[in-house]
Amino acid sequence: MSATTADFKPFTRQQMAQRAAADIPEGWYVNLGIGIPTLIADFVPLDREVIFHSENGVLGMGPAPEKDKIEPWLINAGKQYVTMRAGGSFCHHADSFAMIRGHHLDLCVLGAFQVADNGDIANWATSENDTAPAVGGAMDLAAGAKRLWVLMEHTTKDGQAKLVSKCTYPLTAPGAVKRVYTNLATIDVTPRGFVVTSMAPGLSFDDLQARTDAKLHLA
Amino acid sequence: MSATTADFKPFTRQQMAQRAAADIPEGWYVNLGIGIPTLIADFVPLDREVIFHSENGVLGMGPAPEKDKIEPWLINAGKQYVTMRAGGSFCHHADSFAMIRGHHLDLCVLGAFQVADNGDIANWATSENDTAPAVGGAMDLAAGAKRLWVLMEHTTKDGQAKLVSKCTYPLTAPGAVKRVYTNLATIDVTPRGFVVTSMAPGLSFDDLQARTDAKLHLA
Amino acid sequence: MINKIVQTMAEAMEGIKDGSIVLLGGFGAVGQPNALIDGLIEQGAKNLTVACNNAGTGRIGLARLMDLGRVSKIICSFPRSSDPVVFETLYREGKIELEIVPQGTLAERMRAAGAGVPAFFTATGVGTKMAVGKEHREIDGRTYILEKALKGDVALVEAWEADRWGNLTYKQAGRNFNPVMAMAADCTIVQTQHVRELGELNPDHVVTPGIFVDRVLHVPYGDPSGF
Amino acid sequence: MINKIVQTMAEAMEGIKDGSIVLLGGFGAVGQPNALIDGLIEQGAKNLTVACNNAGTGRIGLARLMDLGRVSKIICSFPRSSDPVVFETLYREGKIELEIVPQGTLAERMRAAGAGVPAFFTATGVGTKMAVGKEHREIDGRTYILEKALKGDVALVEAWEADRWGNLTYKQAGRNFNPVMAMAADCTIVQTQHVRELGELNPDHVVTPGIFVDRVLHVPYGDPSGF
Repeated sequence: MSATTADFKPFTRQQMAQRAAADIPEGWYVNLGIGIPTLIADFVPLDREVIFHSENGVLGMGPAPEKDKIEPWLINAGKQYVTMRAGGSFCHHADSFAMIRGHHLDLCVLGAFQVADNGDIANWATSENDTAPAVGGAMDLAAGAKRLWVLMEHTTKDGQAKLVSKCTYPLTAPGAVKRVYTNLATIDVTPRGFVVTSMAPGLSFDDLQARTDAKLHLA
Repeated sequence: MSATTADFKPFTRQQMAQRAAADIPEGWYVNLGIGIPTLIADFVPLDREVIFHSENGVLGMGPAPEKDKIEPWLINAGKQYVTMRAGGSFCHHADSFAMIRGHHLDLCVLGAFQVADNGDIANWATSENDTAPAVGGAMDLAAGAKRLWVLMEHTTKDGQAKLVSKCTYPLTAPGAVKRVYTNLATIDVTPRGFVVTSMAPGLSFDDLQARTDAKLHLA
Repeated sequence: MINKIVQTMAEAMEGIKDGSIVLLGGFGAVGQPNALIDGLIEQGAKNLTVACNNAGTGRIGLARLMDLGRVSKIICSFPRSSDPVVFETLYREGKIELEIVPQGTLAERMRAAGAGVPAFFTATGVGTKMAVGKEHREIDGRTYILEKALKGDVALVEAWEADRWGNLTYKQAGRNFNPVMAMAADCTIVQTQHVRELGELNPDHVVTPGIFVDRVLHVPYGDPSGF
Repeated sequence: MINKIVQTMAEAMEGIKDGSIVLLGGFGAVGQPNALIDGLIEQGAKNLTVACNNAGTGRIGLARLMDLGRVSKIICSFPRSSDPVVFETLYREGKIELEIVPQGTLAERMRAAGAGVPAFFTATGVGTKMAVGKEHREIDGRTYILEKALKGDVALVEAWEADRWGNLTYKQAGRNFNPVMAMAADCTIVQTQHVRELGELNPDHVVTPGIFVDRVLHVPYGDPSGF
């Protein structure tokens, strides 16, 4: 990303995750996508009970296990070892996706390649001609969760906007995203389009707009 | 039924059930409808392992309990107390009907008002204008089981044929019945129509045909 | 701290609106949420659509709710349960609407609602009165009809054990429609024989995970054969 | 006496035909029937269609089966598992057909096959490449696509416990696709860590009832992290 326009401090990945975590109330059922979204769990204190779901039939995940306490049969959808909180439960894949597709999850947080200001999300393939794209559970989550948030860098490594007026990559779901947390801002997706609710310290609205393809609005 | 034509001994209900029971091989998963079909279980010896299913999520039922050994939570679809064999299991209604509708039951035996020689069965309502007919699981069983047998009296109490060329009562399922056990005969439903495979002692084929609306064939 | 366990019937019943679709668990007297049905009678919501396997027995429970004129429609597979006197009188007098649904289709329609499936094809009912007016389609050589999901505003469920997250187990044939209805309603209210500490239920043995449950009331009523 | 427990891998694999649709349980290395996959490699059936969440890892198991040219088509949600070298090579060379299915649709299509539902509507994939060529329908204000049941000729499943009637339990996340695949195939073959006496499994805790199981082989392999 070009840093010519201003002297500001982008949020780190941990800060992005922390900000999203702060917005999750107790009692929500939440699925965290592979990658940065997974970090969110680290910033939800255990005494604020948020129930984390994983596609592979795990409900009520706790933090990663200590190395000597790994349960070999206890992994999440990212194939990482996890722990189970008191109150957790296991189910099979059809039941697990019934939770997702039946609108029982309060929230899903995914990474994305692009988000459009009508809520479209593209996060599974970077070309119409991708030879063997891997969709996993992303389409189920995007179409099924009550709310979809995206956690991603504001632009690509070479400075291309990821918040766009129209996705150029193949869609994961149309009109699904409700909020985006980036390293530069928090942005709600509303009937008006993208509405900026907070920005990285030192960043101006114009700076943010310059890094964004779609038109931004102030809250 | 008129008994003027011959000197013969109709099968008792117990004998009807016994004949059907004798035709059930070990290892079959079987649902027995409410009424006479339920008697079949009494004639399958416990050492010939037949696994009985009930719509309310019970698989692997054993005989009725002794009075002082009733489990109040353990009933069958007829709301009778039952026992559980070693190897039995419980499931919920959607899973129980997945067994039925997904063609996992080897056999269902139902009672019926009428069976036609194309395999149509009518067993849930006696008039098109029945005010509040009760279907229960009959349509699921008739459409879903791998085989449907019927156990019923050969005629109504006032001598009307129940084995007909066309059902006049509302159907439970078209073309579903494979075999009928009556108090007079055992009859297979084949592409040729009704084929008689055995008759009550002393009964002639003509006697049987006289009590049957549809044309009968000999095996 | 998440705590779905409510202390009073009034809390359990709070907010049930007139005109709601109410899913009632149980099969026969087993797994039937009798206390919650009495609570609903007390609560007062009317013009209800009730989905239940039967249409009430005698003059208590669901039959009483109907007798009080609070049920405008019943969706069930078997209205001829033992002693269905209240239903039959109301039905004869045209005071209650009846939708008969094959038992497996009833279960599958609710499971579909819970799983985000708005409609599905089934062979059950093809060639019968149940298929009249429904979309027919031949798939791989067999004819099927299209059935729609049945979603509840409220489900009343009976469980054997529950914890404060709403995880449930059932006892034997008491499971029946309960887990299916729990996942099919916007607000699932449970009466449970036993309350367990969080973590007491084995995660491999939970049948209804708490995600499908909103409120839990402890009703240690004992033996269903008394009903 | 019913005894679904077989003594040898050859018995477990008997009769699997060329051209079969094979459902492979497991998610990552957990709950994956590794011994049965090796048995299938040995058995020799070819021109297989394999449904599995992933498309094989490294050069063992499913990857080896593909490497031997025995898989003509793979149906999966995530062909980019760790080290999918065999799949990617075959796919680039046009030697294997790929059907990408969203993970939940994959699970639901198999559950549908097991439950006698030939097709169902779903919102997953609407507005994406997955919906191209599929029937669209608006139901109660939302657009859905029609998906068809996915039935297997054979399912290979891993269980934690099994008895001679074929009742199964699973351990933790080892459950995953296994119970769904068990109900979706004509012939379900299980490898189990533990064999239990009939009656040892609590009827309330059985996850896959024996009605969905055809053959059980005792393979006490231990810890999946070794794979």
